[in-house]
Amino acid sequence: MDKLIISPAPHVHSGDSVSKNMRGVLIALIPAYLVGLYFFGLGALIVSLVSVLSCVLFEYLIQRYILKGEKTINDGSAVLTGLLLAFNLPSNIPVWMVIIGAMVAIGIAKMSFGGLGNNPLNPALVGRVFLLISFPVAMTSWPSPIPLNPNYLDAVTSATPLALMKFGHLPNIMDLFIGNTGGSLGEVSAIALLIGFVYLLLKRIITWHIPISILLTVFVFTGILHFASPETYFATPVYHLLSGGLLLGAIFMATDYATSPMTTRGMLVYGVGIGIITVVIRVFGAYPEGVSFAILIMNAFTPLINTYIKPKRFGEARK
Amino acid sequence: MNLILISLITLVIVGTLSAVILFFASKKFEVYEDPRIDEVELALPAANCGGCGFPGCRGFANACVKADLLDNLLCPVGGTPTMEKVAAILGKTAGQGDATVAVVRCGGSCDLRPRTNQYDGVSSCAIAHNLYGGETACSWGCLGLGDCIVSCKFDAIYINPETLLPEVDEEKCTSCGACVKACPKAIIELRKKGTKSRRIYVNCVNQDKGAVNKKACEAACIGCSKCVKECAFDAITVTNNLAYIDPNKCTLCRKCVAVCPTSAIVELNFPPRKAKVPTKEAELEPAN
Amino acid sequence: MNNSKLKIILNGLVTENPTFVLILGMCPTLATTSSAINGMSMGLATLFVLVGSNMAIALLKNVIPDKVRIPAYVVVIATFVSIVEMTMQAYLPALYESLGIFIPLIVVNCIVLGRAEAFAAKNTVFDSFLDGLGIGLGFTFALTLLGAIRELLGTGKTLGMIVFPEHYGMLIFVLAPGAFIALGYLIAAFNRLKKTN
Amino acid sequence: MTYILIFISAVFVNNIVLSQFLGICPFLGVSKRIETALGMSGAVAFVMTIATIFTYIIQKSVLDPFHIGYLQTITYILIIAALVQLVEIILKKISPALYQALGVFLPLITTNCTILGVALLVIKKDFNLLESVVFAISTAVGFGLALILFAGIREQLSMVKVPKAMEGTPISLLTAGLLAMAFMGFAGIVK
Amino acid sequence: MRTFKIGGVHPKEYKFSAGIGTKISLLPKQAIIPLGHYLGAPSKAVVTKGDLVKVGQLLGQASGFVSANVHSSVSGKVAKIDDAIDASGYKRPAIFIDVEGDEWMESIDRSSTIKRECTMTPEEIIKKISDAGIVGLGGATFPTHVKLSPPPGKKAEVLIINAIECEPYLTCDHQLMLEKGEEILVGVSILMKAINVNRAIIGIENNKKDAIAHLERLAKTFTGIEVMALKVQYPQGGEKQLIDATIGRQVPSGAIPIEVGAVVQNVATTFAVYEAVQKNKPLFERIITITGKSMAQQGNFWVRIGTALATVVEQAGGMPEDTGKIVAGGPMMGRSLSSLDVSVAKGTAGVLFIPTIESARKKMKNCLRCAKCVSVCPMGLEPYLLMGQSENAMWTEMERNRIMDCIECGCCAFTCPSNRPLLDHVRYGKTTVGGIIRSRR
Amino acid sequence: MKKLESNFKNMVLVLSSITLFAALALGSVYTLTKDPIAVSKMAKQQNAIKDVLPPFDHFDLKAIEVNDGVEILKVYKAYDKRNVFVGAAVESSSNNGFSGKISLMVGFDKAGAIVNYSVLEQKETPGLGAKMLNWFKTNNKNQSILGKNPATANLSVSKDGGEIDAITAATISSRAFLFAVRNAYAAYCQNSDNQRCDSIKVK
Ligand SMILES: Cc1cc2nc3c(=O)[nH]c(=O)nc-3n(C[C@H](O)[C@H](O)[C@H](O)COP(=O)(O)O)c2cc1C
Ligand SMILES: Cc1cc2nc3c(=O)[nH]c(=O)nc-3n(C[C@H](O)[C@H](O)[C@H](O)COP(=O)(O)O)c2cc1C
Ligand SMILES: Cc1cc2nc3c(=O)[nH]c(=O)nc-3n(C[C@H](O)[C@H](O)[C@H](O)COP(=O)(O)O)c2cc1C
Ligand SMILES: Cc1cc2nc3c(=O)[nH]c(=O)nc-3n(C[C@H](O)[C@H](O)[C@H](O)CO)c2cc1C
Ligand code: SF4
Ligand code: SF4
Ligand code: SF4
Ligand code: SF4
Ligand code: FES
Repeated sequence: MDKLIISPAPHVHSGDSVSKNMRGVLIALIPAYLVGLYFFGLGALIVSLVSVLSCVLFEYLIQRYILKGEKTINDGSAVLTGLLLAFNLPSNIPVWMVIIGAMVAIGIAKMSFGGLGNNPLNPALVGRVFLLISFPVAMTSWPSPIPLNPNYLDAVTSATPLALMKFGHLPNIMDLFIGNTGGSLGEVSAIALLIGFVYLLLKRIITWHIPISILLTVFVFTGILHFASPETYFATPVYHLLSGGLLLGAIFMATDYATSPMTTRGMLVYGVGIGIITVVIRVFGAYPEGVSFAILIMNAFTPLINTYIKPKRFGEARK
Repeated sequence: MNLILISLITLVIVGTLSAVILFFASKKFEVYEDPRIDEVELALPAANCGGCGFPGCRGFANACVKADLLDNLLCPVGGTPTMEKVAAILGKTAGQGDATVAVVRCGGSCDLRPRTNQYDGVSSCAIAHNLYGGETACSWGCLGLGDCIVSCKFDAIYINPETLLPEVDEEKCTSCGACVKACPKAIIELRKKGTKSRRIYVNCVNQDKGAVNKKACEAACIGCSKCVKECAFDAITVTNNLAYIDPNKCTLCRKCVAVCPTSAIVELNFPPRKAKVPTKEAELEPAN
Repeated sequence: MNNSKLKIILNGLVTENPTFVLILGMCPTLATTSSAINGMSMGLATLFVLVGSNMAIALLKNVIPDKVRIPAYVVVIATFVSIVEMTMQAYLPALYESLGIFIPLIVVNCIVLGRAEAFAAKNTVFDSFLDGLGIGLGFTFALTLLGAIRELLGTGKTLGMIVFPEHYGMLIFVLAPGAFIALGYLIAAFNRLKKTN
Repeated sequence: MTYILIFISAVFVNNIVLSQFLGICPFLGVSKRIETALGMSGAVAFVMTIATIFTYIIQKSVLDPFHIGYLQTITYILIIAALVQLVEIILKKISPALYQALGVFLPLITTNCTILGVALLVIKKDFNLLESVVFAISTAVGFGLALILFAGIREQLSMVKVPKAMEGTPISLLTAGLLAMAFMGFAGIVK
Repeated sequence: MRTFKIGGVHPKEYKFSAGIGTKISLLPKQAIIPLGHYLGAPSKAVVTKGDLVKVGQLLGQASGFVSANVHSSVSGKVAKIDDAIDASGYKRPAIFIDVEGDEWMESIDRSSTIKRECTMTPEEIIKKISDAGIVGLGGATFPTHVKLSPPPGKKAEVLIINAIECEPYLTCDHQLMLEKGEEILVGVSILMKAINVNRAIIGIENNKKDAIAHLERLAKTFTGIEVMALKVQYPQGGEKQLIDATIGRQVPSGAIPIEVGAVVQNVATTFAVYEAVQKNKPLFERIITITGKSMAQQGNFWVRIGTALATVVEQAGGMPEDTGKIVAGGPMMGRSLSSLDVSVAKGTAGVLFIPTIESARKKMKNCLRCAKCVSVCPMGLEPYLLMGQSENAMWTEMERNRIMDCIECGCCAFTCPSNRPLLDHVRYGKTTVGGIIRSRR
Repeated sequence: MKKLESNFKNMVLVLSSITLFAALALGSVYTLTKDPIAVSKMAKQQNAIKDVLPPFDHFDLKAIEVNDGVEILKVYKAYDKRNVFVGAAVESSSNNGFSGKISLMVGFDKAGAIVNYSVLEQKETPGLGAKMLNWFKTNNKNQSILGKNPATANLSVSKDGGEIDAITAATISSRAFLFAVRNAYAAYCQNSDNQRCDSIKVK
């Protein structure tokens, strides 16, 4: 028998692990992925594969040859970042841009800070916004949804619901619900994303606080705008909720552990902040979509939220 | 020409006016401050760049005057020369009196002190000490988790991979005492450096009874008092089963070293003995 | 030239490179490096001010009472800056436009005042000249390099050479975020190089 | 409305640090702790407002009428330097508490490009006095916002291990870059 | 069903030894009875080497306000008074007794009849408890008589009996309730009298349905005693959590339960009180659980204090082959042992053998800031932050972040998906900050 | 040499003499550079005008100012040797660029067709809006405005029903640019000898 092991308590562990959580999120993304594959066909497949593979590869190379640290590639977070990055890209974007996005997400936003958990900003979104600013043309022309589309680069492009809304055309709500609309490859189907949300809640990977506070804020804010002046802001709150990357962002990206607040009260503040900034950018800004920026900006606020908003302490409530 | 005149007048007025106002304001609103702050500030580059982490050169000067040690303070613009000047102004140079150096008083290397269990907590002496006596049956000795190594800012202390015990690099050690504070077992002592850096000390801190600690560690001081009898200068005392050599009384005659049955007394930096059997410690030490 | 004089120059170029080591004067470094040529011009303008003010201050160091030395230095520096400003406006109007507000801001560039205090106030005129030259060259080198890199990544061409077609350029590098990111990695690389040497 | 637009523009859209590249040195230097960042922002706001008023008045009442605009740089910097010192001297006497909170940052401010930068910008932008004041205050708020956000991130980063080569300035610059990128989302809100 | 309001986890229960009747452990050859094996000042020996002692005879006299008497658990001759290695590997003074026969003090009532009436005054009861050397058997081993004497100006309103046993594996309290239900209820009524309250709540987690039913039935014959079933949630047994769960009041930071009018006692303590007051029997034996996944004969044993753990474990089939770690107490809060040559103390509730494959901790990763530790902390702390601050020696910040509130329940480290040793660092920080606070006074 | 002591007299003296020298130096440099600066400022303006005009002999240095209610446009009329009107350069601007003001010099021939334009001031994003410097001169798609006459061609972006293709992903800048061009044309019309102009509505 080996020597007895001595360690401080506790001597048991819940068995929860990083990779379990990451796997859970990946599973929750499956419905949305399938919808993306269906409506955007070959392009969606190529973009997502390239994104995931290059994220994993970059993490491996950086870990192995630059940081020379422990292998972290097995925890699944790079796969997740890759997939979420792909979800935020149009499916007709050239492969080399996807690779740059992955390099930025993993190399700049994550590994430069020391890897998983240390990054102050959401890697996938950093990758996406980097691409958006660098290649505005490619990043803002989306292919039309054509079931199992075999065309990749020369797909027919169409406007996204948000772009349409700016010009006063309202898309069909049902289409938004199932995802039969233009947009980034993982953001189109509201129902698929909501299924993922329910799964995440059931598995206790995330709590409701962040997504719900974002969605509620957007609903209320756009509601006020709409009813105050329906001619200028003709999109009803429901359109705002269902269109663009709002659901994807609120459910999967704003909830990223490393970059969201640590307390429930903090999460609510964070969610409200994201909601407000999203609407401001969508309605008044130059970009048609504001969720990515809003999440990144609130990511930057997260340390402050953590410093000033503390959990409810035991014994605080009553004397 | 006219233009030059106007500019001349404007500038001189602005310049002189601000100088005069400032002069009188500084007289009127004078507040006492440690004059050394001014002195230090003068020695600084006045770049007010904030690179030092303090708000401006004066903030940095203030911090220098207040600090006990200048070790953590560095002006990135002026570099070491500036810091030396600051140190000169403040008279803050280390170490007066007898030069001392850190010694690690534990000889329980892995072959002499068998392990009885395996520690699986955070790699920190302080935390392990908080939990229990340690991986061996000696609850006094070095835990080997290296809090002292982390605490040393001069890389002067390192774990010897063979003994798994810390060793001090005399050249680098500044005798700052950080490791002494860091060690939860109070194993490290700052001892007089001694002539030619020669030192004799008891390499153990175990206060258990001899019978008990002999089982735990072959190198332990068992409190047998043989050395006390051998010492002609009354330099050795035994309290709580542990011998201690008073560095001020010890004349470095080396007699005690030979009589110790467990080789718990160590001599450092002596020339090799002539005929007699070399002690274990002598092998460990590089011959001067 | 003897060794110690060379050392003064090298000091500014490498050991105490204002951008990579001292991390001073970040504003112009970031703001004016959207192209190599802009970066270099800014560097040269600063170089001129540095050399001028360093020499002037070395000359005047003994007649300036301690308590007014900072205002005095500032006036000297501001004079040189204004001279650069006017000269540029007269003979290089296009460049003057593109560097904009950052020319007058050389006055508050910490490097200039820092060198005046740390070096010129204690050394001979000639040494101060060399120091100004070294630091100025170090600054110019850093700015040119940063400008070249940003221009290359952002537009595919640098210093007039076309390296790759423009549509592969990452626009972000000629914008604000790219400046920070590029400089960050440049300093990291410099640190790493210095350590391995 | 103009004032609100000036405010939004200066704080978010054209943030002085993140998109105008002014005041980077204190942004990198005085952002290790949130508390210090708060003090610094306060001091900057105070000095920036006063300095802008003074330089504005000098510009309009002396430099412009006498056509000696070329003395702009030198007069401005003199005024700012003197002003900062004056504020420091007076503050130290009148309100030691405030001095403790803000005063220690004052010397740092003299060589901070934001003050001179804003003084020059308001002239360049042809603002009137009130607009200039609003602009100065908003710019300071923008500076404070960036500084405090950044300090928060740095406090958080100080507790984790970042790669050796990235420690210190590189990681700060990188963070600032990503922050600037996020702030680009506000582009176009105000023309 | 009620429970406490902040945080908490639910580890797998593994209560293998539940329902297994208690056995009486063999006497040891030599009993080693530590003089200070509870919270507070160690007692002073009143016997000397060579003395003959009987079971129940006083060995150590309490020395100070927070201190307790120590009695002999065996009869025989005092072999020596010397240092003995305790569970932490450090040496503590103890009395070594060579066991001869099993001769009890005559004053002890050894009959099994249940005595319900108690005519003593509160002061007499507390004196009796103090004489009997009773300390809290719930784990903290705080001298019970001190707890029963509220500081002036404070008045107890309710007695809460802690029958939670929320630690996985352990079943001794459960078994005690099944076997000694009535005695416990008598103990409760004695304690109620001692602190002059007319209401008592016995808090039991809902995974011990038989005990709940049993005590509920018996409680009908007593006045003012209520049995309350609580939702299963660790660390409900922590007294602050238990008070929150039962009466909905939260003890403020830094305060003791009496602040909200509650006094909490463990069931085993209550049983000891019964025996001391009604049977004149000092505290020298207790139930402990011997358990583990590969244990041959799980069980609950009545063990005399001072018996080496090895002796008890022998009777349960010996240490399993694949043992990697031995824990005294439960897996969440227990202490790991380097050998079984330690004697049972008043606070030892069980011995748990953990198989080698489950013994070593998993490799720690970066904190991924998942906030799970924050959400499970029953005290509303931020363990990830406290750990970071402990690593960086930020003691002032830690104090501001309420490190001293930590009850060391281990929920944080249990939950962390990155396997971070949160509690190790938090505990170290707590010790250091505690030292700083004390030195300030 | 020892440093001068910091007493009141010295301090004021030194500071004033340094400022004195500074003022002298600056004053002289200013006098030296005054004319070159003026010349280069003029040259910029005139070059812009020259660049955009059709072949001409001379033009009015003094502009005709046209106030359209929002801003003031400047019209520089050009003539041939015989002093016959050949066209005009109009300085016009729009505040609706992506990052603020865009100002242009647009040249028209005597029929009102655009000869050339040059951008005097813009702060648009490099790589996007900033492409306007050449975009509307290049004949790739329907993007060149050279030779087009605003009277007959609808000079607005195709998204708004016009016939000019906007700069890719910079519709806002393109709109502002074309707006300024149309305004310039309106100002031109008010001051040209070309009668057909008036029939066109602008804006
Ligand atoms: C230093 C100290 C003093 C205490 N004083 C009292 C007291 O005066 N009255 C009381 O009822 N309990 C007192 N306690 C007991 C605690 O409230 C608590 O019951 C004991 O620490 C065991 O709690 P635990 O097992 O939940 O940790 C004291 C505890 C400590 C550590
Ligand atoms: C995390 C934690 C868990 C605890 N669990 C229990 C428990 O399950 N049963 C119990 O009786 N005491 C438990 N305690 C001890 C109680 O807090 C408290 O000390 C005890 O109920 C007081 O009664 P006593 O003095 O009779 O032991 C626990 C303490 C802590 C800190
Ligand atoms: C960093 C950045 C810079 C931009 N610069 C410009 C610009 O210079 N001009 C412009 O019209 N739009 C600019 N845009 C705005 C968007 O590209 C906007 O969506 C576009 O003008 C309208 O879309 P469209 O031209 O594809 O119809 C910029 C956007 C971003 C994110
Ligand atoms: C609920 C959840 C959401 C996540 N969201 C993202 C995300 O939006 N972007 C991303 O790059 N990684 C995401 N990750 C993966 C991982 O946390 C991320 O790579 C870390 O931020 C890297 O430090 C997510 C992980 C979880 C558990
Ligand atoms: S910490 Fe100080 S005393 Fe200890 S070894 Fe290092 S330099 Fe010597
Ligand atoms: S000497 Fe002390 S601090 Fe150093 S490793 Fe040993 S126990 Fe730890
Ligand atoms: S051990 Fe302390 S910090 Fe951790 S969960 Fe329990 S009370 Fe909270
Ligand atoms: S549970 Fe672990 S990984 Fe999650 S926040 Fe806490 S320490 Fe970090
Ligand atoms: S260069 Fe701008 S603050 Fe230093």
